[in-house]
Amino acid sequence: MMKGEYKLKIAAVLSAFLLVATGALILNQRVSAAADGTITGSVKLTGTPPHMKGIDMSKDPYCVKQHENNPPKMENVVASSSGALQNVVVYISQGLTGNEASAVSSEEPTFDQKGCMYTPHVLALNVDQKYKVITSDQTTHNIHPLPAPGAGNIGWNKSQPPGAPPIETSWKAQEVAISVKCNIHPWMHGWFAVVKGPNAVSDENGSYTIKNVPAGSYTVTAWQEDLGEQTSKVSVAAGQSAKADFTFKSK
Amino acid sequence: MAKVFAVTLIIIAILSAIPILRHTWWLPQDISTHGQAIDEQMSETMAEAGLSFLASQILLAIFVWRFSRPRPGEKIKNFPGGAMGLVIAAFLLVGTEVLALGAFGAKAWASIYLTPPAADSVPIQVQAGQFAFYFRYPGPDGMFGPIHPDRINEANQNLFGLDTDHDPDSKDDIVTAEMAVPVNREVHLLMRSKDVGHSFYVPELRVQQDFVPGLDLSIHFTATKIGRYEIVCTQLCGLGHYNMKAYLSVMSQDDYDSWLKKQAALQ
Amino acid sequence: MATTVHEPPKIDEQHSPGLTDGSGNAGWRDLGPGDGRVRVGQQYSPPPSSTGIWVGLAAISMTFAALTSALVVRKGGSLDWRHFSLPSILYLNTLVLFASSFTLEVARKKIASFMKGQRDVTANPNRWLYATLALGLLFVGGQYLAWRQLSTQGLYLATNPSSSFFYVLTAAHALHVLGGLGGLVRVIGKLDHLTLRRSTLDATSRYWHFMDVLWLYLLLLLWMKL
Amino acid sequence: MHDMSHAHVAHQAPTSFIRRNIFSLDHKVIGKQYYGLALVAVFVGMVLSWIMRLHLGWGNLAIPGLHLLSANGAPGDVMTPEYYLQLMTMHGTIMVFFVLTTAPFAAFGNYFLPIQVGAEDMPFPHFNMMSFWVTFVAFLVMIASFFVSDGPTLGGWTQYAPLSALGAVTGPGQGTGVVLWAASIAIFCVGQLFGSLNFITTTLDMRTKGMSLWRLPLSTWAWFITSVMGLTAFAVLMPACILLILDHVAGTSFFIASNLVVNDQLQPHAGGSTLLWQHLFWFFGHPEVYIAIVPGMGIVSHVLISNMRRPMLSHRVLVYSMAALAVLSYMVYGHHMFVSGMNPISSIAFSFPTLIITIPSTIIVLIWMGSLYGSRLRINTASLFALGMISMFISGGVSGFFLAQPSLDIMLHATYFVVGHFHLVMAVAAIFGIFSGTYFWFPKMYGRMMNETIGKIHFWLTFVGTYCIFMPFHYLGLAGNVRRYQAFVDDYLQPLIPVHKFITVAALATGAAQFLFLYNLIHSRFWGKPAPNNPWESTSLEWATPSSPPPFDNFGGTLPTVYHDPYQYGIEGSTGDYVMQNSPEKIETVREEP
Repeated sequence: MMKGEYKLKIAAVLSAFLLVATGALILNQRVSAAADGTITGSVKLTGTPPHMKGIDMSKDPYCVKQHENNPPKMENVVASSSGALQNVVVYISQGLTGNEASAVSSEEPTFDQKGCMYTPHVLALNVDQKYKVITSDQTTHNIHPLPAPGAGNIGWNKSQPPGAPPIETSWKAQEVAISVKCNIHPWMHGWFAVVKGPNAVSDENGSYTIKNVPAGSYTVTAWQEDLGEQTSKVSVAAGQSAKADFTFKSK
Repeated sequence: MAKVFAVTLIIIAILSAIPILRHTWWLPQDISTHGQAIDEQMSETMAEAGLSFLASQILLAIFVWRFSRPRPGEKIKNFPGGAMGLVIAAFLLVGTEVLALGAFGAKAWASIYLTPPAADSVPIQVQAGQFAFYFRYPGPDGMFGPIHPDRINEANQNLFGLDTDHDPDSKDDIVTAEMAVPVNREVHLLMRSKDVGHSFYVPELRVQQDFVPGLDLSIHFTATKIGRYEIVCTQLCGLGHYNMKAYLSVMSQDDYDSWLKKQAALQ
Repeated sequence: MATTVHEPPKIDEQHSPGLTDGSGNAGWRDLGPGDGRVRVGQQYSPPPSSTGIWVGLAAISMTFAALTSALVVRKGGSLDWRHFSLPSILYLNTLVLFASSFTLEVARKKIASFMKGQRDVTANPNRWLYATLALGLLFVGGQYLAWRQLSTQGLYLATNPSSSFFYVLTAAHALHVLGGLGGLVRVIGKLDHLTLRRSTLDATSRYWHFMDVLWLYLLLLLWMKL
Repeated sequence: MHDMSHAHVAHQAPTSFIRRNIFSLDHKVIGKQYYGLALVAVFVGMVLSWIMRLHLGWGNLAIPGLHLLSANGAPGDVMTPEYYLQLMTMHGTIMVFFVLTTAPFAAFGNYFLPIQVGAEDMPFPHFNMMSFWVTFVAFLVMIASFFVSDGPTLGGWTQYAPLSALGAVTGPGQGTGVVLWAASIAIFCVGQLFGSLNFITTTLDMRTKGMSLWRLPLSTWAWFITSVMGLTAFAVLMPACILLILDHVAGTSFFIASNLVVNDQLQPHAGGSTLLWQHLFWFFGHPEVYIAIVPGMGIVSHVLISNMRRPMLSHRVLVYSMAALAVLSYMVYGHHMFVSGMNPISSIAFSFPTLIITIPSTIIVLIWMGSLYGSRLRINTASLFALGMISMFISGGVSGFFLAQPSLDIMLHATYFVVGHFHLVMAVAAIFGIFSGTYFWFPKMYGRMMNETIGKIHFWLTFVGTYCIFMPFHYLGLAGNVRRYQAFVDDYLQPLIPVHKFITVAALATGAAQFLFLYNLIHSRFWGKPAPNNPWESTSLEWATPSSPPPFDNFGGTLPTVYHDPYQYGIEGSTGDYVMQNSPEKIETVREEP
């Protein structure tokens, strides 16, 4: 008699466990299934691209040497002859639900100081996403991000001599975009775009791909440091890819 | 012990003097018209200071040597002439010495700072900021466009805050990161600071002048030797102070003109 | 940091006259049975407090001189200097401060005769000291009202160099006045316990009167420059 | 400054440990406390200079463990430019204020000035105690700035505005760091004002029977003159610091000009005067140089006389010369600003008094040397350091000829020539004065002799080492080596790096030698051989106290009576070749020729 009861208990526990496990599995399925959509597209510049001044780095001979055969130019507007616009941040500005918006990308991008320029020129990040500032130069740089006051981010100003370890940090609040400069090399200038949810930056062909977008309909915003913002509405079906192209007019 | 002190002191004095006499480390070559006055003043002063240095150190050594072991029964004796003698000596020797130095020095100083720039001097504006010098040439119209501090922006390289759309004078202004000057022509350098105190120092040019925020100063000089020299900042201005520099290129008139054309094209 | 501790010294009149006039250990000045020739000189040096207070006042004057020159330079070099008329209450405060000096002098007279042992002085000199104290506080309060007046005109510390200097100078002076009030409180306390020394009273009153002079100077300066 | 009647308090010997050793009113204890503070400060400052020197000699060399000092300042033990400047600023500030001002002036002055004038104590012991503890707080505030997020200020000990006034936008440490710096210095000024007040009053009013002004020892004269300088100089620096703080926290514009653009941001301030700070600072700054060196002169004269066994050639001329230095020091400060945009005419106007100030300095040196002549010099550690100080003062003095001339200042301003000059003439000379005073007075202060052998070794290493460090500075300056650079990226500075390596090695060695001194100090304090009352057979009153160290009231109940001028050496006295100031015996005195 006692024995039978015992068996029953075990069965109950086992089944309960199974139930929970499968449930978890199913849920898990749902989550991954939900965020496999993508938004792709290309960013174009119409009109004659603005003239980008050359940069005279003569104050630091090291920097000059790094650019002996590719004279440095400003990177405020980088457009190909065909009008493909680079360094445009594309992100979902409306339509994300709470926990989708608060999801933080796990990858840790690097922001490199190379040839006394910033690569990439624009770095898109999630709020609280870790990123590394490294230097490939043999001259000392100071990294000086200047978030807008009141936006919730605190600015900092640290030097990175050759051989110094990477600076690993993150931003507390959404801000498009935080300007970053080097005072020792005043021409060095870049951006941190701190956004919520999936995002992308257009490449040299002007194309971008936002991955891991959950199904739903969104407002997507494209931001360019000089030309401002463009938005468009897209709806993404689960696992499908939606398209959103942007066109900026040259001033 | 006293003997050791005396000997050490004399050795130190002589060793200190040698690099000076041999000019092991000395002022760099002079490429300016006004520099000679400074260099002569420097040698004058070095001679007088050096002599007083050696004389007094060696005298100190000798006295220590001699009077640390008084002969038995030797009484205290006073320095011949006593205190008054020394005071008078100090007034006569040092007094005349420093007054002479002061007078000549003042003359050299005046010849640099109290003379107006020549009418045909080349106007160049230099702006110091953390941590670089930038230079501005007025262009063909010979006029500097007005500066709008609110428009100053390194991000889009509007370093002087010019408004080329509305200020006609600004249109042809040439902004450069390197300073070129024609050889043997007087340059009238208009100095302004963008943020904090800086200084404009070219050892070869015998020029050093601080930038004072809120105060527009100007200096003038003539470079006499073609070449490339360094302009460095000597007023502590922040973490990049050590690397705040620019190059001064002294060129022949022709090279200078073509250089200006090249720079104008890059604007 | 150890030090040897000894019996408190037996002060013998032959060697230390200092304590006779109740002003602490004052020394001789230039009076010596020196080698052969006796130097002529003042019998005793004054109590240190009377020298000390002058030294202190010199330092205070130096501080305000520095602020003055700062004001002059700052005004000379700037185009942004905005003139404004002084809060009228300042003139009232001036009278209050002078009144306090007057009451303090009365107090000194009374205390002097009181110390001389003329016990027939019935009136407790304290009340005059309290009057001084009250007037002093009144003055500081008045200064505070003056600041309020300015701020209602929209003139704050950082509004304009002229207002900056007004606040800095008046605040510095007010602080020194508060110091003087502290001194008065001490004097009153000592008088109550009959441990008051003339020198203390004199030093305090010198300081207090100096505050008047200083204030008059500041008023003139501000009136001319602002 | 309102209550001046604490004197009586000092004469009851306190019984509790706290009152005796910590919050003591005894000028002797306060003097020792000042000395301890200076000792801590000087070793902090020295370590800072080592780190700087290492960095200057070997560029981006990782200094193991440096990141422990500051994670931001030295990531991966590699020093950042801002951290170098921060260390430099703190080195300058700590050395000038907390060593060169406290040790020779406040420490020895507090201990020996009242004894030398024959007083039981200072007239205002409470102010005296406050003076130390206020200074101590100032030191803590200064050190605290090491521990704020972006470290101490990097603006240099001169804190030129507007770099110092604009706030954090101009770089790390320029926010909280500067505020702490200015606060600390303002507090320090208060402390020194209290001290000067006491010194002046003691000298004027507390002199004992027969102690006329001309019977004061030269050390007392030096401290007196210094305290007069301090009273005026610190009273000017304090308001300046307060205005600086207001520019930071209250948004005023005393020192900040209009239309300044930092990091592409137009600053809200308007109309301030950059030169105003420089004028206020240097009006304090130049007297401060003499505040640092004049006590050294007094101490060295005092030590030297007792070891030369003869009075100075002229007591009075020496006093007049020191006074002349004090007066002139207020007229010359502009020579720090020759190329800072001041009117060129005033540069010339400032140049002449600057040159003229060399005359009293020369007279002082000549009197020292003239007195050496025909003396019976005793060589011991104290006198060796005194002689060393004379040598240093000469070496540093002659370079003043150059810097006094605006036309040469064009070349030498802000170069290592200046650094060499003021280190020799002010820093090292003053430090040698401190050493000399320590070896001379330690027996009286602690009742034990210091170890002469270690002392002499310490002297030789320090003397030679110091010249190895600071002479090359002048050469670097002539070659145009700019000061306050954390690295030498300029082509014309590259060849000079070997010289910097040499200096660094010398600095480390000389610094290491100072631990001999520290050892000697501590060892002798506890195990040194007991000191007699008057080990150096000296004449002044500190050696007339009934014991070493002197009793609580200095003279054991009865104040001494003074019968002689301070330095009666080289005469036939009952005690030998000297007669104490307080000994009544009649002698053929060595007196000034009128």
